[in-house]
Amino acid sequence: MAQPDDDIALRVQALEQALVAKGLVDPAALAAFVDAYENRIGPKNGARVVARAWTDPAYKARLLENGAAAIGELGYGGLQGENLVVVENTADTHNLIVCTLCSCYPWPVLGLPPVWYKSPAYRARAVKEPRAVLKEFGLDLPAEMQVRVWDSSAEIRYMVLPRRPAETQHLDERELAAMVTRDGMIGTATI
Amino acid sequence: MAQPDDDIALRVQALEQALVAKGLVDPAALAAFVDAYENRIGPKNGARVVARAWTDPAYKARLLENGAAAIGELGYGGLQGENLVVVENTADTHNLIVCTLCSCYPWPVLGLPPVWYKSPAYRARAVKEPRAVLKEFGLDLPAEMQVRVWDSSAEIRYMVLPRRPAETQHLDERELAAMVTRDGMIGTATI
Amino acid sequence: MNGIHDMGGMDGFGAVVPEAGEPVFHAEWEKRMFAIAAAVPFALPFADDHLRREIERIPPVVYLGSSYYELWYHAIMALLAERNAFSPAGPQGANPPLQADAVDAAILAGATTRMAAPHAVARFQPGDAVVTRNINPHDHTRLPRYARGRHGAILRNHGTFSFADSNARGDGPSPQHLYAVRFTAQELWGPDASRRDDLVLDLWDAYLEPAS
Amino acid sequence: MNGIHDMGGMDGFGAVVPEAGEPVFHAEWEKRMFAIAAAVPFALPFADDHLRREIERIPPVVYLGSSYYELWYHAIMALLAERNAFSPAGPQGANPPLQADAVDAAILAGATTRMAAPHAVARFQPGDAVVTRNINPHDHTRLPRYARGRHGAILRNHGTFSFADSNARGDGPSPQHLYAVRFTAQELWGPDASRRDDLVLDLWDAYLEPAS
Repeated sequence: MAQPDDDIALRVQALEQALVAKGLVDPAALAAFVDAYENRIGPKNGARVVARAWTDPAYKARLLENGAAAIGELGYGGLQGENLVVVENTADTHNLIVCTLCSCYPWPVLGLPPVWYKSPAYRARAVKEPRAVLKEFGLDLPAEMQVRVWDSSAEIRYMVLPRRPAETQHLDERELAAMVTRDGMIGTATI
Repeated sequence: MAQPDDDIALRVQALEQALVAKGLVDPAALAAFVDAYENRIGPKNGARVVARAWTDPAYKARLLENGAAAIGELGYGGLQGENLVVVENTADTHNLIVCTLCSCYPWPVLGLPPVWYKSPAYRARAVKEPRAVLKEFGLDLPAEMQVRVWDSSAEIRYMVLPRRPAETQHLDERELAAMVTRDGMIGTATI
Repeated sequence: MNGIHDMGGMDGFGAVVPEAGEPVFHAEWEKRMFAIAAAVPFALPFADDHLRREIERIPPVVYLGSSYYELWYHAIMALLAERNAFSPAGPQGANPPLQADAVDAAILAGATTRMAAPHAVARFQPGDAVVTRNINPHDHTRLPRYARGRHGAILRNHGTFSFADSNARGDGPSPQHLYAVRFTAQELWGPDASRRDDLVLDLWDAYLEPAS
Repeated sequence: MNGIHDMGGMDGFGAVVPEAGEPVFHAEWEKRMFAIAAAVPFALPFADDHLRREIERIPPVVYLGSSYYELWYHAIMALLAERNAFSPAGPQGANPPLQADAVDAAILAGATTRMAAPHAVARFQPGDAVVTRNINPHDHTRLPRYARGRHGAILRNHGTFSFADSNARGDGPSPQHLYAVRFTAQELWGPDASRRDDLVLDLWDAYLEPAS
């Protein structure tokens, strides 16, 4: 397994050098992109959005009305989230996000997607047998709950607004945000 | 490229030895199967069937009515041809055989299929863009001719009866058979 | 199952490239693998439906990276494992191996899947308009994805045959009528396809519904 | 195109397996490849539609055997070749490279594909019954195979967006209305699917016809 990895590493290095030589990229800008997505843009952003929506009904209404604008209020937005739609889990409906044709994902709120989200297994199966996939994530939904899958294969990026857990009245927004997982905002977990 | 080949060669050898040890196959029987399909059962059989149909109208009628029975008259039949249907090319219609789900093929008359017939490219494309595939075989059919594709994915095996070329009245059945190609009986050639 | 084997209508595989010389076999192991697949069912009966089921279970990246006889190797191994062929107690209920002098007769006898089915009703007659069902079973089926939920017409009734879907999943042959069904190229591939061309696919009764 | 990338509804890929620890990147080259793909379009403009078109052209066996950033490598190389980026005369019409201190602002600005389209007519309203067209283009499309020729209902009009099919094949953005369209699970996957579940797919106006 080491061989192909080494090979692609060399080829990417050569590509970067050629692009720099041609004046098409600045190595420092590459480092800035990596830093942004490795250290700042990730599911913590989405968790803050969710906690705000749980604690501020007016914000929640704005979030469901125009997701992109509402995450902008918290300073998030841009690449792969320009047209964000937030879909709400309810007592009756559980939402699940996938992109079958590639791996579209709401970067500003969730960061870069995990490997499994990009895997053929998830892309192939989430649309046809979402309940079987959810079971593998430990989520066995009752038959009377509707599962709605969002195949975000075009220009909209989706994020799930999970249901606020019971008995969390005593928690503040920051404590609530700490409860929210990335999988909860994809739909492969309830929170 | 040698490595995987050597590997499968070893594994097949081991499999054969295990099967012999368990009394499930006789090595001499394996050799007999190979001999039959390498040396006797091949497109020459189909060519004889075609030439007979071209020269004997009553045989042709029987061939189109019940392909399996008619090839049996010439001593052919059995495995992968138990239910053979022969389809006739006409001035209006050109036929093409494929099996998209695996590589079903009329063994008694054509022998074992060539590699390209089993390839993803042929299986994927013959049903959707038969004319483009035929062009790659050098066959550019006029737009006014109908192309009918037979996807033989179930229990029937198909063979094409090509059109007898013009100006072959002087040829006898054996000479005609020598003109018939395997591709003509698949439909990727006219004869 | 909607596996990689169900590739009718896919793009991306490039040109169809005939090979030079086209030998029947390319190596000694291909000969032996072919013959093993031909001979084993005489000792340990299995149907093509079972071989295909196992071929279809091969992971897509292995499937696409393998030659045809390599796929047969994987499938035969799976079938042999299923029958415990290599366990110390050996396989149960095996017949004696086919002998060399019986091979030609065995080839000529074949192994038809045509079966009498006195209770099977032919729901369709030649000329009838039909629509294929949109089924997506996890198990083996011979209704390809490109022909699901599509309108066609019965061209011919081939008679009654063992039903691959049932047989492959171990529920017995359950024979039923098999029809040649004609579809226009435009019905299958849309308005950019030729208006003149068509396609014929053999489909079992259970795959079809009457079209209004 | 009906490439291997269009895998919605396929079987055979096994279980969904989350990896331990889930690092954002797994190697230095993944970081650089991601950043190259993010940075290059500021110098040599291309749209995601073009990147996707090139990813989809990767042969299936390579596609399935590659990690996601390897696919990006192949696609970026193809786009750079198309623009003659590495020819002696260099690429034509390139902008200066994005500077490090402009990266955060560039990320936040994004690159929306939403476009005004004063002449685009919304043929459908929320609640309208529609049927997807059965198109099978050789080029890039965002209408997956599993949703062709299927009946659904308009859930929402997202507004007008650059049309991926047109943009990817170099015919310009041709913006048109994009709708969220709801399909029942049974419509997509047949009677064995849940009667309760459904799926929403974003589809451009050109993919849809009114359903009677």
